[in-house]
Amino acid sequence: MTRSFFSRNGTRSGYQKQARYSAFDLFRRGLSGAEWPRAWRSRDPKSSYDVVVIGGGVHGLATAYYLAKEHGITDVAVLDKGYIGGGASGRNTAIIRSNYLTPEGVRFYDRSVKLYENLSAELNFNVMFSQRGHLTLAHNDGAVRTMRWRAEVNKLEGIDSEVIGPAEIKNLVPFMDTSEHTRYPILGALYHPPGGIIRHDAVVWGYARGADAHDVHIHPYTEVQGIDVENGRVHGVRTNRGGIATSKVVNCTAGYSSLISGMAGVGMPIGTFPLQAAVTERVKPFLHPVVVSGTLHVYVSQTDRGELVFGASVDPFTSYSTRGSLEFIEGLAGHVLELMPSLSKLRLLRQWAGLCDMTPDYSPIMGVTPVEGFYIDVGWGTWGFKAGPVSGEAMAELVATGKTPKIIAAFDLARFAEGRLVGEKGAAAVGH
Amino acid sequence: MSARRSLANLRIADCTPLTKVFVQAFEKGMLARDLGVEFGRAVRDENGTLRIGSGPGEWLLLAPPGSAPEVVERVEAVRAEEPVSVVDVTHGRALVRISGAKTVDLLPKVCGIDMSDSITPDGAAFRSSVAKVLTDVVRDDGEGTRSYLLHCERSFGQYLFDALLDAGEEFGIEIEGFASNNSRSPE
Amino acid sequence: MSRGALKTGKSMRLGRQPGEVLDRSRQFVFTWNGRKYPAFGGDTIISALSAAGESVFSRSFKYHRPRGLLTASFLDPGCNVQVGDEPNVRGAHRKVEPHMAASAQNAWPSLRFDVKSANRYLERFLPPGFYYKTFMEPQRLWPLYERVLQRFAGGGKASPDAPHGYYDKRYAHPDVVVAGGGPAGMGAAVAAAEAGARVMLVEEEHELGGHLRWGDEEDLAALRRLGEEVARNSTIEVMTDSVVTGRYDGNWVAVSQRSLPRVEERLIKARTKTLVVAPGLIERPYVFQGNDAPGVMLSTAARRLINLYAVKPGERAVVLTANAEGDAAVADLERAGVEVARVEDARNGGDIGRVRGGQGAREVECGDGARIECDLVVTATGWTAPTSLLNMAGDKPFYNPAAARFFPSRLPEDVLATGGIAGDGSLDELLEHARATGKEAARRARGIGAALRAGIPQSTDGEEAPQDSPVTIPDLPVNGHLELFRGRTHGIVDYSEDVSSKDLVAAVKEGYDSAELAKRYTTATMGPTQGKLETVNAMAVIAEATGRSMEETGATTWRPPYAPITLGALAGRNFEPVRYSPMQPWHERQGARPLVAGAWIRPDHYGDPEAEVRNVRKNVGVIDVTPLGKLDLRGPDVSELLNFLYVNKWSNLEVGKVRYGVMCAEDGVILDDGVTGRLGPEHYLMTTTSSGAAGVLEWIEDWLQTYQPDWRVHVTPVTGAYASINIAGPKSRELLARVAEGVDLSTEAFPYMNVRTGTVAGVEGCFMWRIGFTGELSYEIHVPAAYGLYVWEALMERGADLGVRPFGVEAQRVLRLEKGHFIVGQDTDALTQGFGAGISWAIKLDKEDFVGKPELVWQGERDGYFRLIGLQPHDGSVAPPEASQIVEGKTIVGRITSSRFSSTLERSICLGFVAPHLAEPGTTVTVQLPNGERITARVMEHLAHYDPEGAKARG
Amino acid sequence: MILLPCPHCGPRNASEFRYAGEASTRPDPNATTPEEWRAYLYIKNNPAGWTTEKWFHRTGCRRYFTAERHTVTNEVRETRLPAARLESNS
Repeated sequence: MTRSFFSRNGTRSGYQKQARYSAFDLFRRGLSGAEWPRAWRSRDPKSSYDVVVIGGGVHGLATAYYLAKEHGITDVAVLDKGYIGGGASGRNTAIIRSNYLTPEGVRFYDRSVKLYENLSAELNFNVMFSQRGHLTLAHNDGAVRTMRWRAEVNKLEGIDSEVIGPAEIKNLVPFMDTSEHTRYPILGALYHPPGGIIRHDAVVWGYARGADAHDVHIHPYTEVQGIDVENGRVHGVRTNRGGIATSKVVNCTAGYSSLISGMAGVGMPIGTFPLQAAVTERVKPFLHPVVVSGTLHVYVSQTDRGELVFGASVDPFTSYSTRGSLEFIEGLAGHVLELMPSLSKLRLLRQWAGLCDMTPDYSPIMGVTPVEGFYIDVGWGTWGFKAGPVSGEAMAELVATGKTPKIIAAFDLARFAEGRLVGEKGAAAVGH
Repeated sequence: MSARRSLANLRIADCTPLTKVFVQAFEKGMLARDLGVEFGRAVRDENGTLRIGSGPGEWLLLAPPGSAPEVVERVEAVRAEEPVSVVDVTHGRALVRISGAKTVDLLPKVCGIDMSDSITPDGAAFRSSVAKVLTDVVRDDGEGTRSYLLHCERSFGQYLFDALLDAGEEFGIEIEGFASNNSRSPE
Repeated sequence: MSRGALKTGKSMRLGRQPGEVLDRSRQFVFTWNGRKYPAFGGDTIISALSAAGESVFSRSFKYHRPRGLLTASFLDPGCNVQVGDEPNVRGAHRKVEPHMAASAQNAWPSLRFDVKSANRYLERFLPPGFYYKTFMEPQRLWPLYERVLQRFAGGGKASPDAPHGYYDKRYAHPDVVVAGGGPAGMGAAVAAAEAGARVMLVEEEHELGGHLRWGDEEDLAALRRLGEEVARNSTIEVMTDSVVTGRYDGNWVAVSQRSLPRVEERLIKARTKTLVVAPGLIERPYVFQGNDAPGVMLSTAARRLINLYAVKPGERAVVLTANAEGDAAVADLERAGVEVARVEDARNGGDIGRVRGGQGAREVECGDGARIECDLVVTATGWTAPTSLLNMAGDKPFYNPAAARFFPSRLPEDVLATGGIAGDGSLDELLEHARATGKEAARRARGIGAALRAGIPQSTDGEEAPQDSPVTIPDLPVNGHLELFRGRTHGIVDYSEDVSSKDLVAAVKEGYDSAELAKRYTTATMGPTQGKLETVNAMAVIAEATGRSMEETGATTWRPPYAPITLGALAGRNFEPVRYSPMQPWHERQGARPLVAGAWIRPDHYGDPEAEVRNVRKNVGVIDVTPLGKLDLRGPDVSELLNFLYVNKWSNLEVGKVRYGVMCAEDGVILDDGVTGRLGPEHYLMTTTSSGAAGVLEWIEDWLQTYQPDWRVHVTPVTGAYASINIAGPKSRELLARVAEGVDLSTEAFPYMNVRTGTVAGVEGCFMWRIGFTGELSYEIHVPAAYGLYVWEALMERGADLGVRPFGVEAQRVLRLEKGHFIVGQDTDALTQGFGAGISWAIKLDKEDFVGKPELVWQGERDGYFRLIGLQPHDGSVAPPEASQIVEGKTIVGRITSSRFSSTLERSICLGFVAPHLAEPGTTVTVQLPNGERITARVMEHLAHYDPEGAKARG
Repeated sequence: MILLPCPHCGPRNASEFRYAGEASTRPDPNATTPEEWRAYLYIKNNPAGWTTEKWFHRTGCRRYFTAERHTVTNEVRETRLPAARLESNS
């Protein structure tokens, strides 16, 4: 069922009739000069909500959207200390894929890909999901083995993934140096055709608009400064815009998740690391698939506008700084030129950093905590954006029903104390 | 003094055959007092051995080729109270000397340490990354010519030598043959 | 079409100008879109084209409108051109060279006629973010829409054949870096140098001087004086056509240096003690309808054209001026013979309504409605302070409405600002400020330098931290300036992104009402100039649309780099260390196929790995195992250390014996394995895996330095000190006996798992270990490295009649698999704890303490873990590829970790990792092959497929 | 790139060092519960502010030391040797 919230036009209280986006509407308004209405409303926070979601990125907004749309819980506030989508959601390199190593990982991210495939129609907002294929290069036989491992698990889970050789790689990416005598010869790659890139801001805005249509309140520039917990239960949050009473708080933050959890007294197996990214100037499209090299710590894709978007592994030490570093772009450029030596005259235009909450097993932490009413959807490392829709869907179900959905059961917080780590680490040097 | 010595502003020589002995003891123990050189400095002793304070509680002794047994013996003869280990690493390390005025232009291409006289004067020793290889560097000027000894794990030696040649190309680097006395060690 | 002929149009070249940068003695031709054009030495691509009467240099990103010259500088958004295989060359900055082949970007089929310019008639239907509102359905058509959108991607073309030139990097440790070589930068540099500092003076343009260069006689005279002062100071390193691209944590300053003789571009990484930011000011465009038509340019652009390049910018001009620069432009234009049809003085209410003209300005509608025909419109409406480097230093510049620009607010100790970015004033006032700033920068640099040196053991103690008091830096006056951002019509705000003020207003109304959201939604400031031309106007329009003030709207974060820098310069020489064993020349002579194993280059095989395996089983083979990690351990507490590091017991190892050990991390996961031998009472040699060597060394040092500092152990890494050779096969004893001296090799005297020291092929001090990874009788010898090649060749020569052959890593993989030895990281993974790897015999939980003990205790109690087992496919001709999954129906219950066809056993053999219920010997498991086919395999009793009792190795 | 003041070598580029994590205390392996041990393995303070951590000077003196660093500004206010090391190596 697509176009969900429009087909239920007016059936829910508080539903806002929104202007529908379409080519026809663009034409009509173009002719008449009529203005477009606000995509989501601006309002003052109420003194209480049924559910408070902390974090106005893709995870928080999707959680609120599915709470309202799938479970009819519309008395929801989404709080963000800055503008919406200004954290990790707006700083990632927007790669979508589901070719993970563990069956639980594959199933989870595959659900996300499926939701993404339908998201433009669902939200009536073009998120520009471009399934141009995703290549993970292997430069040694250990890496080839891991790629095959991923491919085999993927296939058993019904995911399109295959190990391909240098000739096929060259075919997909003519700029790639696939000759044998390079410092890091390319021995093969995991090719994952459904993977691709997306317009990350559009996903945030689409969910915000969708949530607003169901009367969810979105409060940017509203910083949570404390969480009230008594007798092991959540009672409310304190913000720079006043206190909000609530019995359910969902921590959907990235970068600050252990600080927010700390406000509720919940310790986290998380270290926060900057993840840096950069773009080049525009050049005419020449690179179709997303290219990732774990050995060289680099991933690269080309946007429809023509910029190359680069990322790497997280910084080597924890930090809450989002300032870019020179050593990152130096290493990055060196490695990009190892792969595509003809790009040395291309110029780097801009660099930035986002914050990643790394967990010991490179898997998220989702579900309940020892504090009743305090839910977490955190520890997303460098994979958070890919998981936005499925996380929102699953967290909404958990908050609404009180039962942990099977699809996220493996990612519970208790696994660390119980020694049940998720095996995703085997595949990850760079896991984008 | 080799008659073939070039007058180029930048020269490189493979000095791997020199004896290299690695010593560990307490940083401020008896042996340290006997060796008489602190971390970060290098001095030449009466036997022609270059004593390098290569790390806290670590020393590297460079001596003419084939003299490892004597060098080891001399250190072991010191009756230190603390545990001392003396390991002949002659075979385990590569050693390169670069000399000439242009070394100050070459080294900053491969090493992040300040090569100015106030930070690394003649006789300074430090360990850092050179062309991304862990390297002991000793400034060991001779007769008014700037000169550096670079000492790294043997298996990286060829790579380091090539990297230095590449970096020195624009300054007209010349390769010198190894002469056992070009380490300035007295005969 | 006169492709071959020199372009002969109306020449706009003026006579010699006093400040011109042209070398008129050097005249040559280059090509533009395939046609030949004349140029003088010193011309930029665009100045030469302008001199030849061209005025359109590119097409805009979205609407494909013709674009001409706007700033005549590096920033000029309409002047990015393709030069050969180099895209996005700044045509108004790059000097033209003989035979250069330049062409226009983003225009098809030609610059003059571009079919995509039809887009501009669709403008009203393509509001900002229009693509978010359409193409949603059906989803399957999106790839098609996307391909259409991609056609509009801007920029030049990358070429897969472009060569990678000599790009380079270097470190620098100056006292003071001055970013900007205008008068203020020059003054600051001179003052700093005179105060004893080593200075780097970095200027983006090809010459020092900033705005003095295109000024009047007085300016030029001042410039000459400043130039002489700079030249007099040998401690100033002047870099032109260079730019400070970033200031990072710790005053780590990146400088991109161009126009070098032997290097394409060089990145300088300067750890400067102080940074003086003196970038001057950037003239701001004015927003009105038609403000992007060719022929509309900034006053600085007109002045640069005339005074630097001797090019007449047009024939008939209208000038909108709000400041002295505009007034000077009027004078310059008149002097250059341009008819100034009208001067609109904004200070007296003058304004421009709109400019009409398709391929170029034709007519201006002035503020009072008067229409004036002209081909040149010059605006001088104010300045943008390029505070980028200050932002990067953590400053949040504040907006001063009286001056209509941003100023620094609070700078860190190690960053100073001077010149236009700090205030206005006469040249003398500016220089006074600059000199005081330079002197203060030098003073602070001394203090910072002394503090840094204090911690460095090598440094000379000479210089003390200075006690002198801070230099008083006079305040610069701030001139009032009108807040002129947008006129009464809408126009282009971001030239490179084709974003208009109307677009920004529409975005705000749709709810994208913070500066960041509006920018992200419209992509304003995201283009090649990164906001240096556009930011302030964009803020002003957003402020206007939201009803907020400029201060409330705030400045956005300018991110590095300040100016684009090539990937080549960032990469530099790309140091990637590689390691070779002493036997590498021999391997290369024998045509060994190289295998890249971490930093090591090793022989994978010498042509026929299967034959290499057979020869080890039948005769004797030798393999170069130099990359094995080797640590020399000495001291009275080594056995205590080993007991702690390994899961097994070490206290009872006798001198002359070796033992295999496994290390687990604190989480019980297998970390590394290897053999360690006791060479003397307090002397051990530890071997590690080659990939684990560096990590294990650091791990041991961690325990020794921070956890058990009382243990008296000295560790010396000796991996490269020994060439390591494994001699394996039934004839290995015979071979070794021919070269070894002073060692009784009989089994009784030198049994399995023992070590002896002796002479091999005349080389003293070799260690011989009787161990083996292959399962055959074998000896691992460690030879002082310089003799490695000699000993290897001796073995080959002396063993020729025994059938000795080298074998490579591939044969070793097969041999060890036959023997059932696991490889850490291949047969185990990041979660495999000790018991799962089948080494329960080694784990001694009764030891008082060892790394990872609690986890192993709990794993032993739990007993539900996956296990490593030996496997043989029922069909021995099928070797399932490694990583094939073991399945029950659709459920994964294990995987193949190692698999090969064994020519020894003439069947396929595997190691696998399976769920506990499948680990029982004799169990049949199902393996799914990558092609989807399923086969069955039998779980074996032992990991070893070959000689499980170990009789051969012990024999 | 930040400068880390190595207590032995003086200030050096951070790229010469390996970050070895927050300073932690190893529980008695014979008297620990799974929860305590795994808290030692996995739980981090991860503050946005001053933190005490361990670094290894990999391409320098090859010594471990303790540093106090501000995780927002990356400012380092103190580095010191592990206390026990100082005593035993005097």
